Amino acid sequence: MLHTVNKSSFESASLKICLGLAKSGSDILLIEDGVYGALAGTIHATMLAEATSAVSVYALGPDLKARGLPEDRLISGIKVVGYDGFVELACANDKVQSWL
Amino acid sequence: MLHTVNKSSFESASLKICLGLAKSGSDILLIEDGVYGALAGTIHATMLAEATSAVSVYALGPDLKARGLPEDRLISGIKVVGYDGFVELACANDKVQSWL
Amino acid sequence: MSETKKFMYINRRPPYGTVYPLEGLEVVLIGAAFEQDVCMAFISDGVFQLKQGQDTIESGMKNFSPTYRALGDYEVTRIYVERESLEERGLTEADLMPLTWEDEDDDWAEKPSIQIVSRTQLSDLLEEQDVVFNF
Amino acid sequence: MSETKKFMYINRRPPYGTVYPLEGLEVVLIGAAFEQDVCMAFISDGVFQLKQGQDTIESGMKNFSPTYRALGDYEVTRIYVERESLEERGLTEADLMPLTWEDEDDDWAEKPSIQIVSRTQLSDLLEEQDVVFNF
Amino acid sequence: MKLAVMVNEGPYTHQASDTAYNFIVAALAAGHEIFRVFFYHDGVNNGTRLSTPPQDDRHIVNRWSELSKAHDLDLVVCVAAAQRRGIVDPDEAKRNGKDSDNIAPGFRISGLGQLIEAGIQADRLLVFGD
Amino acid sequence: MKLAVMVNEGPYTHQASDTAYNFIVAALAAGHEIFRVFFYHDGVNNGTRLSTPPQDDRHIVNRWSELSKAHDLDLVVCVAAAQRRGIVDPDEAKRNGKDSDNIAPGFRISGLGQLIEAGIQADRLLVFGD
Repeated sequence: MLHTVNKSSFESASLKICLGLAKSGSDILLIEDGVYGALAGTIHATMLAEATSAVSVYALGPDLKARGLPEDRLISGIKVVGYDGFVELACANDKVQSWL
Repeated sequence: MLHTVNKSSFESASLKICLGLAKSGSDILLIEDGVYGALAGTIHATMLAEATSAVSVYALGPDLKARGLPEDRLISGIKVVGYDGFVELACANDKVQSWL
Repeated sequence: MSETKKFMYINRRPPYGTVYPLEGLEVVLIGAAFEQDVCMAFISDGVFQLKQGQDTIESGMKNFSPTYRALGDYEVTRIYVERESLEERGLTEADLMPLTWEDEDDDWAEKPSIQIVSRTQLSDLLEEQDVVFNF
Repeated sequence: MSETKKFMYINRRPPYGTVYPLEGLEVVLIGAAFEQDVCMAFISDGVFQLKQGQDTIESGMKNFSPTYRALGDYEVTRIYVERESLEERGLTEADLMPLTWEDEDDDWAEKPSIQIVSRTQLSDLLEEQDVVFNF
Repeated sequence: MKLAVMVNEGPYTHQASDTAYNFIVAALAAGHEIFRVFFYHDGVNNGTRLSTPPQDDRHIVNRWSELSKAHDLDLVVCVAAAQRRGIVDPDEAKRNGKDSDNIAPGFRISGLGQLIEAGIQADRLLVFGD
Repeated sequence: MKLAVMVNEGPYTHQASDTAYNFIVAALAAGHEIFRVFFYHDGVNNGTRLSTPPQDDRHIVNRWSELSKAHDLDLVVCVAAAQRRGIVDPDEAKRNGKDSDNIAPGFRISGLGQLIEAGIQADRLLVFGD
């Protein structure tokens, strides 16, 4: 199952709620303002860093670039994908849940 | 100065940000989904209850009623006002800041 | 359309502040005509949608809470409410509107639709679905 | 309109996810023509609006970040950024676009517009204003 | 007192438009003057006459039009925000080569300067949004 | 694969409409079928032909119309959500006594059943919103 999160973890509970319900083995894709959750060194980074042992976390590259977030600033273990990778993740998983 | 907060404290950082910037003696009015912040016995109730010693906290009655929140469920010290009270608060303070 | 899929409608937002809960409910009611395997989940601030005693007269908005009581007639009989979300908000099941459905296989006995489930149970239920809507 | 009022534009949202930052900036630029006493504050996710290196080509949106560099020409010379908001997000001043203005009273010397202030200082500044906009 | 109001969200989708309306009604009842209501961001969507809400619900657009008529309210829709979102009056339709317009009675389209002016002229500015 | 997409926010105001568009372009490039794009909530505002964004910005409505034409995309605007927000086609205008319509080329107005059907028929449903 693919979960997408499109809100900043600093302003919204979406990422936290997603992590609370995502099962081990799930894929999580951060898009739009959700990509701020991928930043290393923030007060929320531990929450996501700890989750990466149980789930695979991805961040949408075009949204990182729009916001000026280079890959070397991300929590280690987060994979960056493009829209094509987003499509692949949607197809590879049996369903997609958008945490808006 | 009157601060208004219209978001649920469970979903949004608005109330926390407002409390972080509101000076002692300010008025804070909870409106729309912000009125959930007035509920007693929640995981966030302490944050607002502690603030009531420094700031005056109000909640909009029509928004409480719409959401089925009776006054006896609110954090003690929170005053309930109607739209007329909202107007009075706006006029009694030198300016209004909406934390959206 | 002979397939039957498992549909879950997740409700995560409080009522009235936005139109999402009301328009979400409209999807559930229309969807009922398609005879799929349907359930609803109320989590986070979505649990406030089921709060008893909503009265919108003073705010001038439309009180759509009575519509939840009609869900049983639309054969939406499984309504999951996350226990942790209730607790975080200082609510108990007694704060919620009693929602029921009539079981035609049991002499039309009236049965409760709301099931309080843990976050772990809800996570399992979510995994079983084919299609998930989020309002 | 002979009065001069103190206007503060508070920016609390990240760029691109919503149009508020872009449309908020349009208000500031138009407002500059009214010769009021203007400042901007960037708090919470609003600090991300000033992040260096924004590149929207792949996402197809309009990159409006160069507009911040024009603020000095519009005589918006006081841009407050909350230190705590930067720290919570793992950012430092070096992550922000350098914004400057030219001081005509000082032989057009180029001076920095951004001032990093504490939450307490910002709270004091907020209290001094006459009109506060929030985008 | 002289009050100005800014509405930043469309009707129905967010409660902002309802709260602004109820606030203004209460302010008028208390004898205050409403200097202007400025619609920005999605707030411009309050100004379309093509809205037809369900009959058992409030008609937000008509409510604004009627309040404007009853109290001579100045309802200003921001032109830049309106162009993005497709709210046009006959002049704007002509200027942008559109074959129809959709502005509701009582609303007028103007620039952001009207908002700044409201901030300067009014004793208080209240912002309703999301 | 057969994909269905739901768009719940209007153009510009939220990025949802951009992300949905970019996702669909990538899915088509990868050879997938787009069963339907369903516009709900403020998403219905993607379907107004009266939008005129600044010239240096993308034209979101036209982009949808052009993609629909190029790939025979089924762009469905929910009738109930559209009535609340003032998005109408000629039929709806007549039915609701409106003097004009504003639907953009390539979009059609229909009921929520089209969304449920998309959920049933498509292999995946993707929701973009706020």
